[in-house]
Amino acid sequence: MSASLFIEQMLNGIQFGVMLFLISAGLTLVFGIMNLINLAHGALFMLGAFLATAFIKWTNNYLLAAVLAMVITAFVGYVLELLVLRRFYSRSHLDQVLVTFGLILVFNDIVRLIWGVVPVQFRLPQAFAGSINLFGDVQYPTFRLLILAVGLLVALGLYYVVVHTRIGMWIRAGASNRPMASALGVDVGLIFSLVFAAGAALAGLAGLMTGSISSVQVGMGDPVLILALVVTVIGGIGSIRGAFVAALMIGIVDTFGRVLLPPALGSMVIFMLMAVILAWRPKGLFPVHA
Amino acid sequence: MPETQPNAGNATGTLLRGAWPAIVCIALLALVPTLSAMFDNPFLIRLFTRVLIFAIVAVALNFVLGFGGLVSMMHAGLFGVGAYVVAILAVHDFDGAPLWIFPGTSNLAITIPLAIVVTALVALLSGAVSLRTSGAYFIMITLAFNQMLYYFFVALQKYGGEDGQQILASLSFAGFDITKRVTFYYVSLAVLVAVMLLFWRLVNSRFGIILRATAQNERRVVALGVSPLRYKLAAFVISGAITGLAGGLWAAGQQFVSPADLSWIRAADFVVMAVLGGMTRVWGAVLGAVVIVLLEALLPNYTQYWQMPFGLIVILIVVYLQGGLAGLFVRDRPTGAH
Amino acid sequence: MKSKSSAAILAAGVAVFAIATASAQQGPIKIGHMTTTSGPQAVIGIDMVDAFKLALKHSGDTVAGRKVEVIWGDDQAKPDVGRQVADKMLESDRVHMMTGIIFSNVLLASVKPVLDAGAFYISSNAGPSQLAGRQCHPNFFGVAFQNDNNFEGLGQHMREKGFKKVYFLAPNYPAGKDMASGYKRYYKDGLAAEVYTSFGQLDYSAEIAQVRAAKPDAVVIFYPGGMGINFVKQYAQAGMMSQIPLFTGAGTVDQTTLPAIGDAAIGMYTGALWSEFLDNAANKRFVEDFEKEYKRIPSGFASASYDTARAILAALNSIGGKVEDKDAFRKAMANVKFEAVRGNFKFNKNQFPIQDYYLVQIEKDAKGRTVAGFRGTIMKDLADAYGSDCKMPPLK
Amino acid sequence: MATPILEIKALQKRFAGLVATNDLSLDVMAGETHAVIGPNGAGKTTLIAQLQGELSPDGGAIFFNGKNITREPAHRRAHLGIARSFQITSIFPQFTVLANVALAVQAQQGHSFRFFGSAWDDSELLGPAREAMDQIGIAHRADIYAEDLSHGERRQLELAMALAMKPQLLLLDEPMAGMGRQEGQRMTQVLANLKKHYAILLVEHDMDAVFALADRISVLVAGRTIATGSPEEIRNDPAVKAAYLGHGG
Repeated sequence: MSASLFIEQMLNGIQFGVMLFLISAGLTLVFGIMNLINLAHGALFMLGAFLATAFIKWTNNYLLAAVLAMVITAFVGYVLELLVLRRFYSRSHLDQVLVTFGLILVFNDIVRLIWGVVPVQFRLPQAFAGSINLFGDVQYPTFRLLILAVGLLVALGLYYVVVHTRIGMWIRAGASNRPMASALGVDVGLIFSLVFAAGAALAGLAGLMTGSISSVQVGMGDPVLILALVVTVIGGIGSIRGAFVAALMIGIVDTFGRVLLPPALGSMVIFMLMAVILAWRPKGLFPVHA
Repeated sequence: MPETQPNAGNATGTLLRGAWPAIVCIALLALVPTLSAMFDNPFLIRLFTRVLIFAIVAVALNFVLGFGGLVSMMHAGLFGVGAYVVAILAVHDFDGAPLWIFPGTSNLAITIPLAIVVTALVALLSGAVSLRTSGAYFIMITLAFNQMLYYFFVALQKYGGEDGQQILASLSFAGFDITKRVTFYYVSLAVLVAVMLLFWRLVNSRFGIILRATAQNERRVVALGVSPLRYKLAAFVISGAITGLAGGLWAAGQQFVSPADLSWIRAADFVVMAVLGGMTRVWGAVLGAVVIVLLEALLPNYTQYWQMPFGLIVILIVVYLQGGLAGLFVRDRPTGAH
Repeated sequence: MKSKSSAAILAAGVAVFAIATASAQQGPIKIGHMTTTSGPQAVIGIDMVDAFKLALKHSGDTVAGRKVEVIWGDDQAKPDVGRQVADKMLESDRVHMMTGIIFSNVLLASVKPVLDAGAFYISSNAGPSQLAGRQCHPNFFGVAFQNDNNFEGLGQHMREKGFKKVYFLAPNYPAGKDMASGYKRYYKDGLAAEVYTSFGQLDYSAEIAQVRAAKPDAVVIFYPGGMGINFVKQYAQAGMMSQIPLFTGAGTVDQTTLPAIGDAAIGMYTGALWSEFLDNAANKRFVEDFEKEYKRIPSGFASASYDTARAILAALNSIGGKVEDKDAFRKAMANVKFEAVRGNFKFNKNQFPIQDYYLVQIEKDAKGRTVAGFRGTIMKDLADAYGSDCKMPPLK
Repeated sequence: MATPILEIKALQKRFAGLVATNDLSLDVMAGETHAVIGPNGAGKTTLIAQLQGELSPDGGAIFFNGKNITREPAHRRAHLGIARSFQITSIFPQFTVLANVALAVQAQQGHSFRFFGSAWDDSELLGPAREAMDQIGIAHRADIYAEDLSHGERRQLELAMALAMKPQLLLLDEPMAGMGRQEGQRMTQVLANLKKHYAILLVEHDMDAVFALADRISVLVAGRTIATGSPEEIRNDPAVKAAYLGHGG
């Protein structure tokens, strides 16, 4: 492998990793703060992508469509939390897995009822549709650079909000000791609803960013969900920092694994990595103390 | 079958007390071939054979899930290992080519025990690694092992890869042809009953008590002077071995195996069966298997959008029926981590 | 009371099948149509169902005065589900024949009980090499193609056009290897690279970077469904379309995926066994009526499904609808005469088709839709390579 | 009373910079009840956890019957004869009271790899279990599911389980916590009884109980003992008064 190809593949790995981080950020946020395993995260991801395509067609403005799609996905998440998931915070993880598994099936059929089974087109704005020359003869898709930038911004933003703001303090207080936080005058129920909505918005964002480079179709969230779970678990459930490191690690390992290993092994490499890491550190790379 | 506990006036848990739903269920299942002949619908037997084999897996899974608190997402993988052992040996028998130095065989009296042993070994190795973790991490690491097994069989191009492997050799059990539809049905039913009895005994044995106690309060078990890891691992291996047995039966019944048998969706289906059936009873999982297999077979006849009602049913049962379906029949206590 | 409710669950299951059984006497001709109508691959299955329905509608749902009843089934793209649905159709619905399966692995799992039961399987898509060769069977007809066919014409075309260094990518599963061997059979020279990726892959940036570094003359892909959408979009976004031409055989970039790929695919060359612009009367009627009925352009999958239904109906018509006479039906199928929407069509000795192979190019039509523009016939009378392995028992 | 059953030498434990156990030394003689008192956060539960084996110390040593057990895992220590009752009740909620205690008996016997034969009609288990329940006075609740017990009864069950392990040393972590006055008095009664048969390390906030039961008392402040002596000596120790009793403990 030549040096420039190596650099390009490294960039591909990092970009794929950042995309994985976008996909798993909402999942690990909800998991870490509310102790809720939300398999329906993949469904919200799909919803974000479909809404974005619809709004692009309607408004012809990519940015506006992206914002609208995120807002509506957040709202759907908010309603979902209020109607169903709220009562599952205190239930076992197993019950959470089952109920959100049921939600995946329902969401898939709802999206199919609305948009049909034919994959829909995601039109990119002209400025991002092509590629630019990075160095030598390496052309890099402009949109992937945008994904890279958005992913890094989300990572920094989440870090800032959770660690350095008053809202973040309330969130952490609510997560570690609900009654105590309530006693301090924090409306924990509202905080949790908002965090869930924020998680949904992140899922929607990931969906619309990923949808622009892949196919937007019913069930697109299912394979992505597994990847997101792998990232979350390797990073340490609930750790934003862990998710970021794990996502980059998987992105790079997967990219080079696909290129260098025989295909059967290449598809296993992520799962082998996960088994090895969990055997070595049973609570992930950055365990969060409950 | 009740999972008894010592009890003043009646320290001896009788066999039948509280077991009647299981007995009714088995009796009804035993009637299926008769009903099938009555309605002249041989498909009924096939459908319920599927119910029986999945029920064996669900009961075995529930031993670690309901009683051991271990949510395994790799039972589809273990099921597939058992199935492939039977299939691969049958293929070598048909082709006449030895597998390395071993001749192939279509004798289920050899291949099914072998399926059990190989699956138990896989369960032992993967369990030894997985049991280092707990909770959600355990769910995910077993899922990872399931995917590894899945891709392993996809990579086995010699045995059909993604296309799967047809069994063309005619299978027998030490000379007896048990693959005829009705015979095979009753064989499967007998295995299911035997497996239920086995787990009922296990659950109430000293070994089972430690396992159940560990699921409720592992820290206390350690303080009592017991290191739970060995017990969890043993339970995982036993559960895996029985799942391998079911896989072997599956291959014999279908005469076809493919990596799709190991898909993680199937693994989730098994968990759904165990939970919906009711985890605190050995026989609950049988109800779960009946309902899930029938729903999956019947709903698509009514609508293309059958996954929505299926999903809604799952959600409603989880929300409103915490003891699972078994809870409809006997008053029960919820289980789960505390 | 509680034992009653447990009994009720079982009884409900039993009752439904009892009703479904009904009588199987001299009633309608029953065709079991099982395909994938749920999950991500449903787009193909639904195209096939719609085309099949259209063909029946064109014949008024009857043949030779006898009613034709279709029992629809969903295999969910899972072999074991397919096996179960096939069993149900044979034993509960008592179908005379089955059709509709998309995927080779589902077909291989499901076809044995069909043939063992003495029923017919008329394939409208999957055509695994086993069934064309050593395991060919008098009751099995492949109307669509033998899998390798999809890339054979393309191989010949690219050899003629002088592409020397060809880079081939496909998912790592048997159909992917079938396509590669089909391509190589007529391209003759070896491939510069043959890369297999994992099934259902999302991101192809690493593979595309490898392609760019290898500097081939052309890239050939076989990526059905969502994988094709992912690859073609990412290939175009990387600015590769203008650098290294992208080719594919039949069944990758068509009307099941084009609406989602959009402009990214424009200019791409594709091998095909059918095109919406083929100039024959049957095809014009098919495309027009399909668009009228379903508000979209049919895909190649739909065309094969339509041809399958029409072949079945024509064969049945020629024997007066007497489907119970299996020897007669088999003979009628083997010699069936109907106007196929794909143009020339006849069965080979192994009961797989001999047909023409076309080249199409993705372009925009007058209404601004992306379509597969017809560019000409590459091969005449293409037959598959496995027929010589087939010892088909003679017709009675 | 000459030989110590438990000897703790210069024990150290830190949590992320916070010193929980600081050069702590202490012993419990055979047959003695040694109480450890101290304000919240003094490191009492951390000490118990290190003695039981749930936490491992960063430095120092623990000797049990003269044997260094500092690196022994928890389950092995239980077999040597150290039983712990937890500060926050730790029982098996879905088992009956009898089953909870029988489980402790089974654990003590150490024959748990028996796969067949119902454990529930095994007199080897039920006999000793009933005995332990009698000793604590909870035998009449044998068939109640543990999760249905009152708080006081759960604490009693904890004790019964500890006894069923046939221990030589009981580590009791606040056995009276959360109990009403009457329940507390009953528990003191029970403990006074146990005191005759076992060596006990007692952590407790209820000073009446401590002074009634303890042969010796150690006062723990910020992870180290500031005084050890008879109840009388402790009552009159000015340092203790200042550091602890003065705050109205």
